[in-house]
Amino acid sequence: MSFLEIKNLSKKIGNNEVLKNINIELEKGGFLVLVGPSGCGKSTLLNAVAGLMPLTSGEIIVDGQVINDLHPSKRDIAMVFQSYALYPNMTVEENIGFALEMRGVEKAERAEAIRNVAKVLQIEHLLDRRPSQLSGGQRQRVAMGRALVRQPRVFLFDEPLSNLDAKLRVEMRAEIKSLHHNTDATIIYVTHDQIEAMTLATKIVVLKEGAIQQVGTPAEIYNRPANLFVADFMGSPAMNMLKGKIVSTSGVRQISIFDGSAVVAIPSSVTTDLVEGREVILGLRPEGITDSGLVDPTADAIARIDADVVLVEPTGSDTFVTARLQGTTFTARVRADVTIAPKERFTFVFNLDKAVVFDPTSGERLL
Amino acid sequence: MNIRTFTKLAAGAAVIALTAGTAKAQESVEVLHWWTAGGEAAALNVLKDNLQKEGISWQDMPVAGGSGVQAMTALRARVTSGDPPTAVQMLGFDIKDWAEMGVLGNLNDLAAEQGWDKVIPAALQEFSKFDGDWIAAPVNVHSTNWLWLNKAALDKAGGAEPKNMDELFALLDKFKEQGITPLAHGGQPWQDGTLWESVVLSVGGMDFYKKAVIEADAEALSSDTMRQVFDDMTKLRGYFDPNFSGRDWNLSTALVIEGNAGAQQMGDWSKGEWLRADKKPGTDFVCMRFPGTQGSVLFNSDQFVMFDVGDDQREAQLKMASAVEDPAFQIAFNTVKGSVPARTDVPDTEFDDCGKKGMKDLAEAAASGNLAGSMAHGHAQPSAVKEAIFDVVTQHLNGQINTDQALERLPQAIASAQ
Amino acid sequence: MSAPSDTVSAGSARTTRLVIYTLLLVLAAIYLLPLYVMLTTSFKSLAEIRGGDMLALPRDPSLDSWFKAWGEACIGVTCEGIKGYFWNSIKMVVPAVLISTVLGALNGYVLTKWRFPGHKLVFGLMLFACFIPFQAVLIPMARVLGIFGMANTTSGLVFVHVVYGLGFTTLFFRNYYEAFPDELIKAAMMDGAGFFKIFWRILLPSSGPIIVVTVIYQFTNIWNDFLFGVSFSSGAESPMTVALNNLVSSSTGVKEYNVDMAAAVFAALPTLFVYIVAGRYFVRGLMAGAVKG
Amino acid sequence: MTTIEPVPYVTEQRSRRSYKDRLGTLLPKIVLAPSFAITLVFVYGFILWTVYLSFTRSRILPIYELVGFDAYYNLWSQPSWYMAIKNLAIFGVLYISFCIVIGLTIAILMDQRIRAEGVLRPIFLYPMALSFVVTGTAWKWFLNPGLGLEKTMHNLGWESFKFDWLINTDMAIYTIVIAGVWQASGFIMAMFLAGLRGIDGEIIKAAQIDGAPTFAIYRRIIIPMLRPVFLSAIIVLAHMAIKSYDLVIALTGGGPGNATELPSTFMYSYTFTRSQMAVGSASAVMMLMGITAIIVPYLYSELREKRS
Repeated sequence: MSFLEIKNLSKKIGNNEVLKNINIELEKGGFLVLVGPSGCGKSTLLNAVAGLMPLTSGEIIVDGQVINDLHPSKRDIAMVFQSYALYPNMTVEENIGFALEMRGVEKAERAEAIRNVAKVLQIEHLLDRRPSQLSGGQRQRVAMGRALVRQPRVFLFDEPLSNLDAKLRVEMRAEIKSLHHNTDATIIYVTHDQIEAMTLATKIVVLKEGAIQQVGTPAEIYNRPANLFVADFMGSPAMNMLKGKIVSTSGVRQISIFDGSAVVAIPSSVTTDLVEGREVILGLRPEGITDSGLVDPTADAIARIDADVVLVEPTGSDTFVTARLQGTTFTARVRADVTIAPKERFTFVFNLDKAVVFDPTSGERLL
Repeated sequence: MNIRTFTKLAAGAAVIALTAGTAKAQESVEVLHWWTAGGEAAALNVLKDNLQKEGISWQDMPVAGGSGVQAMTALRARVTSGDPPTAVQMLGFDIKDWAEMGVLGNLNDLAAEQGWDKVIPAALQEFSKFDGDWIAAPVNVHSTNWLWLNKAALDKAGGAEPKNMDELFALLDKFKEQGITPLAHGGQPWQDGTLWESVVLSVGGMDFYKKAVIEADAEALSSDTMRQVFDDMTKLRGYFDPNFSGRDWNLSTALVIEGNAGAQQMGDWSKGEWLRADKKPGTDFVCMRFPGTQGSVLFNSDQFVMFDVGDDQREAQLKMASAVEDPAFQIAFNTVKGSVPARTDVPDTEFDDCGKKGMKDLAEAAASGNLAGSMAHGHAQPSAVKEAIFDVVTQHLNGQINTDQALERLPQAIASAQ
Repeated sequence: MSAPSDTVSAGSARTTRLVIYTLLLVLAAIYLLPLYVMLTTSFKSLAEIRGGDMLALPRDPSLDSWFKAWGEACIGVTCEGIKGYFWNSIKMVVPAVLISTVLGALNGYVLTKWRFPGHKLVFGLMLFACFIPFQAVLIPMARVLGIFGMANTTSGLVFVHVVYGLGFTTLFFRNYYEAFPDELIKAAMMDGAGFFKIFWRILLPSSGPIIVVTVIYQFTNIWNDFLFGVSFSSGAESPMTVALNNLVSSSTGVKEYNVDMAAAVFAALPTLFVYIVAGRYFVRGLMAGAVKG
Repeated sequence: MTTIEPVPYVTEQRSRRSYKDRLGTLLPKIVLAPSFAITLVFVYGFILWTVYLSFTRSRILPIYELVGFDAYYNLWSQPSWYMAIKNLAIFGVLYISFCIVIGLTIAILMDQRIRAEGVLRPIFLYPMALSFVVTGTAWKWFLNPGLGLEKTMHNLGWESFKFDWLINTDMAIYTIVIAGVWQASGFIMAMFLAGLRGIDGEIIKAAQIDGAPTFAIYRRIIIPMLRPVFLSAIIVLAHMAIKSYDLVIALTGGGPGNATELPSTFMYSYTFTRSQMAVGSASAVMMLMGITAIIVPYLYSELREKRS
């Protein structure tokens, strides 16, 4: 049985159903990331687990115990807030020790626990400062320290890195990952940043308008998105969505794209029988469209298509190219040293092994 | 603020709040009054000292301002809360109003024992008794139709006391020529009203006063006589100094005392201020009936109205009432205050010339039927009507309405207030 | 906000500064005039007041009228100055300010951080209380005080001031706490702090600016109140303003302007002190939420 | 940030929940209850009481026998009530506009990185600290033509100077305005100053880069951004204008004549000195209706706005 279980959870605010029949399971030591656009209900779900918001129906079970009716402080769950929510009037030491103090832990014991946590987070030299005297990254560490010191059954993180600058964010991300690794803590983590989701999670839940779109490992979510929404949301730049139509060329069914300018093989991810004339959407991530020098030699199905270059965006390691063909634009990822300039005609290689196919009306991926 | 000190302060504050205001002596009287001007307060001190000799402590509750305006508010609050003061200084119709509310004490036993019925004039008893019961102890009888003149200025102007309105205007003109303010007046509604009632009495005589003011006869109120009254008021306005507006009466008196003004129309309490300035009647100042009103007296009587207090305070209350009617006190008080005793059996030997004249005038007026209550001091009409008259008089005197409008409005205002 | 600095030439900038300072100084002088008149008059002799110029400095400054106002001036039949009434006011103001501030803080806390259906209505109703004309409540209040046995006592007066101060204190704290992050409350709740612990340990220590504003506001209003003072207290227990009114009217034939003014300055000292010392925090506190914008 | 309202204790009633938890749920309401109850009784209860009295014939003390609209007929037949309303209109409009203009002007001047701000600010603020019971004597003296400003100017040699508004029935209401503005404009200045300090400096910088002169920056950008402060200031001033009482009593006592009567002084005098408590109550009801008409729409929009 799972360590953390959310069963048929629903939440209504007024007539508005903000969470619709949520079911999630997480093993002990798992790292669950809730991801989705703002307003999708991910923070609400986190607050519900924390006990900061009453449920309309459903159950939350931790380690076999139903915790629905427990006060937040009695759930043995710690939370790191987006704004860190450090008590401005207390020193770092007092901030970290506050929860222990509220539980009536002896002063000496408290000091010991605080010191241990501070050591782990390398904030020992900051213990006497107040939050206003700390940098963003330091505050973040203190907020984590406040959660860690309690040694809770479950950690909740509410977009903890969103207030940090890009470099620090990457650093802290790595730190959270190693912390998870070292402590084997069970974590639920909310973010709208899909890179965080990909790097940190053992399990990702994608939410949209209060409903779960897909649950899976980062690889599953990335490579086999359940629908157009997930496919579009995860990954940056976003997956290319090309309108296509099933055609039959000498008895072999293929997909014609770019208004018939190109015809490619049906990806191997699809096993359904696709009848001729059916409209589909072919999804292919930018790394599936490359220059000819970057073609995966193991690929089974590739297609070479010429298109007009519109925009070139070097990132240093690679170059993203936006190109247009028959009024449809797509993004490709080519080697950094390829010479390519706007307005040129360039030959792109489409790796159809990485492609997925969606039904345009339901948006579901075709299996 | 530090949290700990905050707690301590809050706790301390709560203690202060709980312990404050519980001190109250056993034998004591609490007296609400507005005699805060120098001469008045000095007179009241006589009563305070007398009571203290009997072991009764005096809790003073002075509420100054506007002839008792604030005092009446405070009184309402006290009576409504069920904790009235022992005695309250009050005038005329206010006493009746309060008596009707059934909140006053009863002094019948004391009055019978001391024979108040015989020694207190009937005109006063009208207010001191309600439904035949004694409810108040009259302190004095004031009269309002007086004119106070600076002797030096008067001598300079010929020395003749004016006998009627025309002579008054002539005298005021002479004062003007001397370069002093002819008529010192304080522009407050009750002072305007005091002046007006004297003019009514002077122009129309006692019968007209009774008809117009006491009976509020609509015809009399808009008659030609009344027109004359308002015209004369306008004329008098021309003799004021520019700073009269809102000035307290005693400050106007001071102007006359110092010779900066020639005359003041004011009640006899004005004398207290002269005496405190060590001025002598006849040599430094002249007290005379307002021109044209000799023989008539408009009176008002300060009374200590006794409220219905608990038995524990009852004895002290009776002692106070008794002390008020003590002839020795009546003399001591009234010689300082400028009024005449409320008892008719008090000899006038201790009084100065003005006091003697006041006592004589009062006795004569009472005998001839020329004694009437002062409107401006609540002895002619209830306060609602009184204030309505003030409204018209004061707006007219300040030029907000003309005589025609005043004559039109006066009966209307009185009717709507009745 | 930093004021836009003029980017024009140095000479014209200097002229602008000159105009600004001149304007401010002239305005300041006008504002100070009444206080100046009160102060200078209190140091003058009566003769000098009568003969001299209202705006002139005292020729021969003397503290006599100050001593007289404090300890000798006559109010009614007693001539002990205003010192007793000064303490009456203190005894009334301190508890009234503290109680109303504490209640206002708690109300603001509940109305922003522990919301319940209808909290806006409750707040709206409490806020409207700020606008009721106090003359209208004198009589029923007197009755209620009488029933509670608090008529004519300092505690009664404290009660009245707390009742009619609540709307303001609640408004101040409510607006301030509205901007206080909810996440801090959530964090404290998860840390195991209860209702009062959160208030005491988290909110209150951060409420400095608004406490200053509230205390200043309540202190000045209650100290300066005349209407309740004259209606619900009496004689020797009256607050300062009532005594001052009596003193000013307790004139003998000659109005002792200098004593009146000295007494008025005494009555003004505590509030002046509070404003001058805490004025800076007042604007800061207004910024922090008492005023929106 | 998400705008989730914290609802700390689970609200559904379940039998499992302990007594302590239930107490915890109720605690905030218990804390608020006394204040709310006090408000209901001492504000709304008393308002109802006043309304009731206005339908009686109460004179010196309350009489609880209903007689209908007599007091209202009486009230609206009093010339001085019309005077009071007219005066309130004059006073209110001038008082509010002058306070705002002067307060805003001083606030803008004070916001020019003034060196002596710490000294100047209390000077503008202090009038708010003083009641007119305290400053009334000085004001009366100052405005009195024979003693105050007029005399001083004459002494200084300006013989033709005339300042007799205090005793002039047409002008007396303006002296009330002067003193009222003197008292309240500093407070309004503080509100505007707080508002100015709260404006994001980058917006100003942007405007400067766009080449706007200082005056235009204030007129086009800063002052429009102070809109909420204007609204608060108007509400604060409007209610102070309606409640103004000490001011009039200290300066003119409603006179000369009834030239400075305001509804608040009218109500006080009818209730307490003229023993026409019913009429006084009727005027109080009128005042309350006036205040309600101003405040309630404001409160409504204020509290509505926050939801979105």
